Amino acid sequence: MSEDIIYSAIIDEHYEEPRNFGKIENPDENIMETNPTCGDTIAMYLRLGDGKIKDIKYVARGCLISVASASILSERVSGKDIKEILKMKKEDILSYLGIDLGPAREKCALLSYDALIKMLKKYESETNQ
Amino acid sequence: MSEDIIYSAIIDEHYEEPRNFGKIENPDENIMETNPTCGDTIAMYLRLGDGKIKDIKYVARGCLISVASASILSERVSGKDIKEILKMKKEDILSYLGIDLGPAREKCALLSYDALIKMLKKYESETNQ
Amino acid sequence: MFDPVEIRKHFPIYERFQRENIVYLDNAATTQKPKEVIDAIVNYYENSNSNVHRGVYRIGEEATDLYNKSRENIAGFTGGKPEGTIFVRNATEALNLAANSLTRMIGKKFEVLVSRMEHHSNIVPWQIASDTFGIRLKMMESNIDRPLSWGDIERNITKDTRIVSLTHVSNLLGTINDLREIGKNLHERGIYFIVDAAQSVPHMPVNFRDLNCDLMAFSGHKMLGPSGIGVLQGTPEILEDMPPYMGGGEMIKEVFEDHFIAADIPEKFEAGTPNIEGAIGLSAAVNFLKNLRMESIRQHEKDLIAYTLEKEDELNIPSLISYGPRDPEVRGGIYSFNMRKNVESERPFGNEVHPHDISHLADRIEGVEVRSGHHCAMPQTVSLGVYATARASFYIYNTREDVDHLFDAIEKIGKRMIK
Amino acid sequence: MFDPVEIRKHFPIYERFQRENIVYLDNAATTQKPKEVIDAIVNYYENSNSNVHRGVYRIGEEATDLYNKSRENIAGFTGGKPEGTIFVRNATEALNLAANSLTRMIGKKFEVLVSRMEHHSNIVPWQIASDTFGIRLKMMESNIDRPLSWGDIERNITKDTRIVSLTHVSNLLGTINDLREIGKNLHERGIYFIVDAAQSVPHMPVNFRDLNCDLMAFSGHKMLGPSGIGVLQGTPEILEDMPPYMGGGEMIKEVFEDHFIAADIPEKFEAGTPNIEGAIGLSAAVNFLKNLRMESIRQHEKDLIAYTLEKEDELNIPSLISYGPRDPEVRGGIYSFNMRKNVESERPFGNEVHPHDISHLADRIEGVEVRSGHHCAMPQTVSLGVYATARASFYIYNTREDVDHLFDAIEKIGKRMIK
Ligand SMILES: Cc1ncc(COP(=O)(O)O)c(C=O)c1O
Ligand SMILES: Cc1ncc(COP(=O)(O)O)c(C=O)c1O
Repeated sequence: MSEDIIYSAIIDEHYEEPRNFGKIENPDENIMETNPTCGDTIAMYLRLGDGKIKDIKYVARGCLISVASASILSERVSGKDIKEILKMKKEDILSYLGIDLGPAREKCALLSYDALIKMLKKYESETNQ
Repeated sequence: MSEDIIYSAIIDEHYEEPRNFGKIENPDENIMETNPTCGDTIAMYLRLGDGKIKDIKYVARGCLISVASASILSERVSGKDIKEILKMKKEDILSYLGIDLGPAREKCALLSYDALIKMLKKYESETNQ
Repeated sequence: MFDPVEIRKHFPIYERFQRENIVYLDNAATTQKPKEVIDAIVNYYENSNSNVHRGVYRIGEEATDLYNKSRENIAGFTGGKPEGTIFVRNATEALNLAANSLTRMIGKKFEVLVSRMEHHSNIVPWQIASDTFGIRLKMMESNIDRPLSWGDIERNITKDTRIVSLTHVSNLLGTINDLREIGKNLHERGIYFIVDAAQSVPHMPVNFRDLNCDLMAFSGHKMLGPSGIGVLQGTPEILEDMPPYMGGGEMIKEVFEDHFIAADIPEKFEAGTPNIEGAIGLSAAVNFLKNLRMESIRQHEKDLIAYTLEKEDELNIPSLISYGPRDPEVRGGIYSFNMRKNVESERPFGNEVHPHDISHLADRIEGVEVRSGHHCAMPQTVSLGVYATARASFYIYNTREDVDHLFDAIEKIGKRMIK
Repeated sequence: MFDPVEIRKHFPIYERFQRENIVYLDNAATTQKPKEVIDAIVNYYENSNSNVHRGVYRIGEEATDLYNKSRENIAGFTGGKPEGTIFVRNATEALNLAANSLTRMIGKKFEVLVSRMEHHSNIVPWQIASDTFGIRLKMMESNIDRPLSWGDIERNITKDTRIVSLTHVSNLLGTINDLREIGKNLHERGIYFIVDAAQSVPHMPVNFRDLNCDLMAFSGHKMLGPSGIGVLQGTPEILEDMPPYMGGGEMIKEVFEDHFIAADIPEKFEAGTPNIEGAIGLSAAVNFLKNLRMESIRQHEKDLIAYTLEKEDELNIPSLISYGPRDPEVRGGIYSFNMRKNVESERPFGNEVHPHDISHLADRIEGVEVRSGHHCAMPQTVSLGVYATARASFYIYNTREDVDHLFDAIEKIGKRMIK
């Protein structure tokens, strides 16, 4: 098995230079999520409006997979409709990453996705009242 | 396998007509022993003197093996030296019965033996003081 | 077509049974293992053996995957949720976990109600909780020839009753209790309902949700699976509220010097390395049972117990006395009996053939393997007026011929012991 | 001659390992099973499977006999008595039983002392006992590069200390604690001493009596045996005084409506149908280990850890940092490590390679199977200043070549992740 199949070059690139890394001051939503098995942690921040994600930033501390998937996710969802994002499935996130993950690593890849969905659901239930 | 090998004729006979069955009024030692797995119970009575078993009686309620072995035991030890009896091993008792018992039935066969030994030990420690 | 003789071909131990003419009738104690179960375990040892939960290397992931899929499969088999399906050692541990953790959850004195037909596993854990936490255990009478009804329960609950814990099928009498209505009524009154399903899940279709219970216990080894594995099934709601039973690895999120944060269910209740091959073996057993269909298994056992009761009537052996409901509709494949003289015996020590002798002789005379003793149900045994009984219990590989052998043995023992 | 390559021939999973070039180095989590163990289990299923203790028919007696002989064999292996050798699920259950039952036996508030190098299994049960019964848990600091000494303990016991519970070998650092002197001193002071021997019994000669402890816990699956079986070994004296932990079948003499009379030890602590094949499998594992001689196993692992530490020194990989004592005399075959840049990283999220990536990449690059995480020793892991480590751990079938593969993997991961 060669190294290149293992983790794709895309993942490597996102790990080395994660996009949208950082904080948003006075965000509309923010959250802190942890994967207890490995201690991976992500703090995520959203600016929202017109039913869309206007800005997304995060500070992640974790493994290759969790950092890179946060970076990829942030690129994908930036500017998108909240309703559309809520329709996305876990499988979509995993296929973006383009590698076959075992069950133990899936948790790493889905940490940022779980954080995002929790915030959006909270926002939806707040604004719909 | 024929029935006759199973339980010997001797055992059958002792079961049908147990020897020394009954009570001793004002015994020197007496005891009540139970095998919790099957509820077999034996009450045993001794008259002792000159370092010997002068009389032994018992009331047993139990299975073929436990009743017959009480009967056989009572015959064997009657009139014998206490010290000698205390030297007897479990194996001796089992071989008197003349059948090959599994571990579960051994307990049945040794119920009366255990009762006897307990009484004799108690008696020895009392009289040696 | 349900064919016990075909089924036997899946059980390697039947080679020995055939060679030695053994008729195995102790299935309420434990069942035999089909090669499908043995193979699943051996295959795990030979290919994927490793610890679960934390391995991110390949065989670690395979083991974790096998373990999780086993849980899903077993959960679905009895209509529960995977996160509500906790692996324990056996039904006994399941009931101990329930008694200890529920008592601590409720956190004050209360009354728990059980019936006289319970197995010790559904009595002693409550006695221990009573000694430790001061709760009150109440044992209600139960009829020996008919199932428990809601009326029986209703008469016995008080304003202090917070938990009712009942067996689904009596392991001594074979009585099948219809728990649905009981569960519904308890639910309406806000009383927790626990079901000991150790003798039902292996033998008939059982749906956790239909029973309207909060927690349900069963054992793998009584349903073709390995020993050392059992299940406590519960609603996620109650399990989330219950405090952990044992502490250690796997059941925590984080551990600090002075406190810990428990993991989510089901891991919260699974401290330490689990019985991984046990779970995998039990899942294979579940597949085997699903293939046969639980309806057909129940039908087959109903036929066997009906045949047993008919044959008993027909032979009319004077020394034979048996216990439990006579209606096969409410009776599992369990037949407890004793043998005694009809007239007062001449012998000074009673007129019963001791069940140990029945069991021993049945084995030596006819190769028929039946259990003897109080079958871990002393309160019920005592209520029959005896110290012990002999018990035959059926499963998928038993036939009417096996029942014939049982009665041959009984007749021969009668001739031998009751002269 | 101790020959790991010969030994591998007894392990069917090594066929797969050889085919896929897998180097299994996660033995502190669980070990592989030799065919002798698998055969013992299969043979039980195929010939003698039945419930224990009460069967007076032939296969019931065989099963009981196998179970009892397994207990004797395992008891003798660690120098304990059969009646002081209780079968449980794993070391975790053994420590939960000890914590719960001893606390109830003592019956009043007291202090229990553990060290920072304990596994969660020797921390959380005491936290639960503390929540439930109000006892106080004290965790003493422990050095990360040397064993615990009597001086360490002496400084930390108070007049309220009634129990000290310590690991024999740290599963994170490999530290081997010399417990004999500690045990002797605690004994003199009348303080109960519990030993977590999960990482020692599989790897070196351990004699229960030599340790001067009251109770000792270990797991079958870490010593070539099945999962789902473990042992609590104790002196008959203390076990006789301890109240039962779980209630149910097998552990009673008699059950009445309102109380029960417990069986004698060891049955008193074994509620319900035990893991029979687990006990039989563990006994076969013990025979396998006895054949190899525990002195030779320890010698082999000492050689492997010495070679590992030498090789680490020699290669001097700048990103590699490892933990634990450097003296192989006081170090088991356990090697925990991390990888990090030497200078502050440019990357915003820290300069460590996450241990999950180490474990994942080691598998994919070199087929080397190492675990990552806090290894159920969070207090100790946190004291190292990290969230997690990667850990390699050796056993009888590992070789110096396996260690070479480990370092090949580390070097390649370094090249890949630390540019
Ligand atoms: C030192 C130590 N104690 C206890 C345990 C718990 O073992 P088990 O998970 O088999 O209960 C382990 C295993 O991880 C260990 O390494
Ligand atoms: C009704 C009932 N409940 C509980 C049990 C206990 O099962 P186990 O020994 O597997 O814990 C049994 C088995 O004997 C049983 O028949």
